[in-house]
Amino acid sequence: MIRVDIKKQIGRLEFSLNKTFGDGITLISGPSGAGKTTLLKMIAGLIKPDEGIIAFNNLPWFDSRVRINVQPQYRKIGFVFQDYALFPNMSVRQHLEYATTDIAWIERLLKLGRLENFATQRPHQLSGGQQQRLAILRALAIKPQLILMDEPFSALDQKTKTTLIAELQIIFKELKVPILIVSHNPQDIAGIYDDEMAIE
Amino acid sequence: MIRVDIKKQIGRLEFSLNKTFGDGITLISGPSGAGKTTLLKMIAGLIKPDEGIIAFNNLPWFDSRVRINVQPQYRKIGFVFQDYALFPNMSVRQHLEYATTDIAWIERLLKLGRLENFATQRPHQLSGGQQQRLAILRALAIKPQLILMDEPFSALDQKTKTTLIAELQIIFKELKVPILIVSHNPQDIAGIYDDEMAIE
Amino acid sequence: QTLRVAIAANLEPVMKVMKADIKKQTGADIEVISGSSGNLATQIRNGAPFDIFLSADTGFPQLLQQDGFGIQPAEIYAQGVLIICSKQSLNFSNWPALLQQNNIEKIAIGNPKIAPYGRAAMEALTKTGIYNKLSSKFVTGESISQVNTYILQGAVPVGFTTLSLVKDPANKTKLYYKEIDPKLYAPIEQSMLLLKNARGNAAAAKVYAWFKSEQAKRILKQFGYHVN
Amino acid sequence: MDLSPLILSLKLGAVTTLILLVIGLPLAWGLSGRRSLFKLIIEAIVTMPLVLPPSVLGFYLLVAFSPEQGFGKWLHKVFDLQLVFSFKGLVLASAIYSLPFMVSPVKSAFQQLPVSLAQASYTLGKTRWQTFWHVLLPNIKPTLITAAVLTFAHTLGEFGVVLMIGGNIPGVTRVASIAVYNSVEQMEYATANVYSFCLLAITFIMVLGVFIYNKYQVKGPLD
Amino acid sequence: MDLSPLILSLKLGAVTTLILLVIGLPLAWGLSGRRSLFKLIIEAIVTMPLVLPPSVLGFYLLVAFSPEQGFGKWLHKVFDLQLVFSFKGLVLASAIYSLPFMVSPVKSAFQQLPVSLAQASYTLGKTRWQTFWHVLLPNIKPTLITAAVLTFAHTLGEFGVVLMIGGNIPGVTRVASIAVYNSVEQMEYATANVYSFCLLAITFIMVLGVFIYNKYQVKGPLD
Ligand SMILES: Nc1ncnc2c1ncn2[C@@H]1O[C@H](COP(=O)(O)OP(=O)(O)OP(=O)(O)O)[C@@H](O)[C@H]1O
Ligand SMILES: Nc1ncnc2c1ncn2[C@@H]1O[C@H](COP(=O)(O)OP(=O)(O)OP(=O)(O)O)[C@@H](O)[C@H]1O
Ligand code: MOO
Ligand SMILES: [Mg+2]
Ligand SMILES: [Mg+2]
Repeated sequence: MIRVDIKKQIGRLEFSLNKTFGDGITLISGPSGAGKTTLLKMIAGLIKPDEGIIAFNNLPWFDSRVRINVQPQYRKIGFVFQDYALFPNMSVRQHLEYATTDIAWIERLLKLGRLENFATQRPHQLSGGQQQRLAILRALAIKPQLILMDEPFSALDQKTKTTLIAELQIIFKELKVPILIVSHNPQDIAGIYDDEMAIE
Repeated sequence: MIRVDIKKQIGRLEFSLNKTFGDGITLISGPSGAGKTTLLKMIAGLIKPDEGIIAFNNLPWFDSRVRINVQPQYRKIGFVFQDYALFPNMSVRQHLEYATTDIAWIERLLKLGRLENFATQRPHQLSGGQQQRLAILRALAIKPQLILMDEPFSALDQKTKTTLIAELQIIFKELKVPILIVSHNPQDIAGIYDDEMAIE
Repeated sequence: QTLRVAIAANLEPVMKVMKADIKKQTGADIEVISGSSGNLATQIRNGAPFDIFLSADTGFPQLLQQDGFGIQPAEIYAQGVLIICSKQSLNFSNWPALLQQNNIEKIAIGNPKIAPYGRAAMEALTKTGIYNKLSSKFVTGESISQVNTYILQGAVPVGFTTLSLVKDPANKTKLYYKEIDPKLYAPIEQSMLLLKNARGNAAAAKVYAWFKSEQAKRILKQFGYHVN
Repeated sequence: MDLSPLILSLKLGAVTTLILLVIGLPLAWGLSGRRSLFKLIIEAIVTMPLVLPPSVLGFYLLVAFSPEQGFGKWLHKVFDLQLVFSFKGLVLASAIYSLPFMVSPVKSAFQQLPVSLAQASYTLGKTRWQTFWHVLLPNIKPTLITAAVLTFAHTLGEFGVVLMIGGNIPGVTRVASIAVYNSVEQMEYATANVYSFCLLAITFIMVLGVFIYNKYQVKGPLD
Repeated sequence: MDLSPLILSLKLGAVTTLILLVIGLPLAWGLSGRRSLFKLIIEAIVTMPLVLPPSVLGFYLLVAFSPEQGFGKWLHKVFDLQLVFSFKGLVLASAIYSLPFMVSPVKSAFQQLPVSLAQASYTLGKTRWQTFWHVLLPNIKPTLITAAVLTFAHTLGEFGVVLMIGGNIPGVTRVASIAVYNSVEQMEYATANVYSFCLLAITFIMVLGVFIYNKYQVKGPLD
C-alpha cells in the first residue's frame, strides 16, 4: 500500500495528487504531458516533490515537513522507464545479472520476455520491442516491493503483448505488491487491473 | 510508388521482401523483432540491403547489381524513428526550422502536434508523447516524397492520437505520397489505410 | 635594430651591469640570450639569429669559427674563476673531505659536456681523486645559473659555480665560498665570437669592440674575473 | 616590467587553438566514423605528437628546419621562410604538439553520440557538413570547450619545444614559460613571481568563465 | 647505449597514470554532477596545473620542497623524504601536472551520459559506487582510455618540470625527454635519434594497440 499526497510545479503545470494505491494493479491514464512520468519518478525518489508526503506501508519515503527523503536505492522499486534507460554497455543477460544473483529467476525472466536467443546482445542490437521487454525484465529482476511501469507495452505487437501480460500476471500474483501502470491503451490490461486513476 | 525487392541477413534472421507500395497508407505489421525497423531503414538508405532493388517512381535508389546506392539525403523521406532520434541541442521550433524554412508550414505543424506552448523546450524537457509528436512533425517538415513512420503513435493517449491522426490525414491527402506506417495497433489507423502488409 | 648577444650563463650577473654601459658608450640596444655555452653553440649551428657569442670557454667559439659561423677568429675576453659555494656556513678549508661527509647529500655542478664551469668542476674533483666516490651525489644543472638556483634555493647544500655569483651586488643571500685552487683545473679561458649574422653590421662590430675596452675589463674585474 | 612574453604566450595559445579548431574538428569527426586501416593509421599519426617528448619533437623540427641544411635551407632560400627561432616556427610546433589534445577528446565524444542523430539529419536532406555543424558539434559542446581549453593551456605551457627551436629571443620567441625559467636562472625571483601570477590570473579567469558558461547551459526545472 | 632514461620515462608514465586513475576518476565523477560554487572552485583548482607552464610549476616545487627550508625541511626531517632530485618528486610533479588531462575529458564524458542511466541503476538498489563502476565508467570507456593515454603521454613528454627539479641524475631523474635534450645540446645527434626512435616505437605500438582494441569493441552487423 502506498499513499501519495504531493504537489509539484513542472514548468507551467501545477501537479498535485492525493491518493492511496493498494496491492494489485492500478491503471494510470491521462493525456500526454499530464505528469504521469513525473509522478512515477517522484514515487521512485528520482524527482523531489515540492511538498507533501509519500508513505509506503505507513513508512515515510518522503515528507517535506520533516525533510525525510529516502534514497531511491532503499525504496526497492521495479521501474520500467518510458524510454527504457537500458545500459548500453551490458548485454541482455548482464542487465539481469546486474540486478539479481538469482540465476533461476534470470532464466525464468528471459523466457518470459522471449529473449533467450538474444541474451548476449546489447541494447543497440535489439529491436524496439525487444528493448522494451528487457526494460520490463530488469525491473522485475530485483523482486521489487512496488512496481512502476511507464507505458510498458507501447512497442509490442498484439500477440507478444497478450502472452507477455498473461505471464506477467502470474508473477504479479506471486509478488503481491502494488503495481502502477501508466498506459494509454487500457484495453491492454483490460480485466486484470484492480483500480484506475485518471490524471487531469 | 515504391518497389522493394531486397534481401538482408540480420544476425540469425534472413530478411527478404518483394513488394510494391503505392500512394496512400500501407500498414506494416509483424511480431517484435521481425525486421520492420530494419526494412524502413533500408528504404531510407540508412542500412544497406545485401542484395536487391529499391526503386522510387521507377528511379533506382538501390540496385546491388549495378552498385547504385542513393544517399539518404537525396531520397527526401520523412522518417519517424521508433526511438525518435531527436536532437538534444535543439528546441522544438529549432527542430522544425532545421528541416524547413517555410514558417507558415512550421506554425501549422506546431499546431497540429499541439506543441505551440512547448516551442522553446528541448527534448529532455518534453514528456514521452510530446517527444513522439515532435518526431512526427520533424518528418513532415521537409514535405517528403515518401513517409516512413516507425510506431509513430505508441506513446500517445487515445484522444490525442485520434485528433492527431484525423489532422494528419488531411496533410497526407495534400502530399499524395506513399506512406508506410509500422504499427502493432492496426485499430489506430483502422479505416484509413489503403493497403496492409504483414512481415513474417 | 637591436643586437642579440648570446652569453654563457656565468655572465648573467655581469651583463646586467654591462648593458647600461654598452648603451651609453655605443648607443646600441642589446638583447641578451643566456644559456650554457654548449647549448648556445648548438643553437647557433642551427640558425639562431645571434650577433655576438660570449662563451665560457674557447673550444665552442673556435669550433664555430672553423665551421664558418664566425666573421673573425675568436678572442679571449676574460678568465673565469671556479668556486665551491653554499648557503650554509660550511668549512671549506678541506673541501674534498667535506664533500665526502654523509650530511652532504647532494652536490650541484654544471653539465660538464655543455657548461665549461661544470667541466672545470669535474676536473678539480677528478684531480683530487674523489670524483668517482661522489658520483651518486651529483646533481647536474643545465647551465651554471641553474646550479646557482639550486644553491640559492637550498635545494643542494653545496655546489661548484662561478665567482661572479658571490661578487654580484644584486644578490642579497649570504653565501659561503672558497675559490678552487687554479692548479686543479684547466684555466677557464672565456672567448667571444662575432657571428656571421652580424656581417656588415657596424653596431655589432662596435659592441664587440666594447667588450675589449678598459671599461669592460673594469666591470669584469669587479665580478672576480681575471683580465689581462 | 616586460610584458611581451605574456602577450607572446597568449598570442601563441590563441593562434594555435584557432588553427587546431579549424583542422582538428573535421579530423576528429572523420576519425570517429567507421573503422578502416587507413583511418587507424591517420589516427596513429595524429597521436604521435602526444607520445613525443617536446625535446624530441623540437629536435626533429630543428633538424628539419635548420636553415643550414636540407629542407630548412630550401625553405629559407626559396621562400625566405625560417621556421627555427621564429614565431611562425613556434606556431607550427605548437600546432603539431597540441593536435592530439584537440582531436582525441573530440573524437571520443563523437563516438559517444548515438548514430541515429546523424541519420535523422541525413533523412532531412542535410549534407554531412550541415549535420556536423548543426547536430553533431552542438551536442558535444562541453567536450569541445574542454578540448579547446586543454589545447590553449597546453600551448601556454609549452616549454621544451620552444627551448629547443625558439632560441629565447625577446619579443619573438621568448614566451612566458621561458621568461619564467630565465628569471629564475637570473635570480630575479620577483619577476618570475609576477609572470607566474599574471599567467595564472589571466588563464584562471578564462577557465572559470568557460566553466560557468558550460554549467549554466539551459537546464529545465526537473534536471 | 644507456637505456635507463627510456625505462625511467616509461616507469614515470605508468606510475603517474595509475595514481591519476585512482584519484582522477572519482574526482571527475564528482565534478560532473550538479553545479555548486564549491565544485566550481575545486574544478578551477584541478585545472590550475593546466595553465601553469612547467617551468613555473617546477620553480614553485623547488622552493616548496627544498630540503633546507620550510616544508621541505620538515618533510626531510620527519619522513626522511626528499622531493627534489628524486623519482618520488618527479611522480608528485607529474601527477599534479597531468591531473587535468585525466579529469577534464572524463568529466565531460560523464556529463554527456543521459541521467536516466544512473537513475535506472539506483532503482535497482545499487549504490552510487556500484553505479559508477558498472554503469557509468563502462559507458565512457573510449574517453577513459583516451584520457589515460593522454595522461601517460603527457607525462612521458614532461620536460620543463623535470629540468627544474630533476637534477639530471642518471637512473633516478634523467628521463628520456631530458636525455634527448642533452644529446642534442652536446650535438650527439645519433644518440638523440636512438632515444627518440625508441620512445616513438614503444609508445606508437602501445597507442596503436589501444586504438585497435577500442575500435574492435563488440559491434553488430547493422552498425
Ligand atoms: N525537464 C523538464 N523541463 C521542463 N518541463 C518539463 C521537463 N520534463 C517534463 N516537463 C513537462 O512536464 C509535463 C509533464 O511531463 P511528463 O513527462 O510527466 O508527462 P506524461 O504525463 O508522462 O506525458 P506522456 O504521456 O506524453 O509521456 C510536460 O508538459 C512536459 O513538457
Ligand atoms: N545492430 C544489430 N545487431 C544484431 N542484431 C540486430 C541489430 N539490430 C537489430 N537486430 C536484430 O534484428 C532483428 C530485427 O530488428 P528490427 O529492429 O528490424 O525489428 P522490428 O521488426 O522493428 O521489431 P520491433 O517491433 O520490436 O521494433 C531483431 O531480432 C534484432 O534483435
Ligand atoms: O657559464 Mo656556463 O657555459 O653555464 O659554464
Ligand atoms: Mg510520460
Ligand atoms: Mg522496430
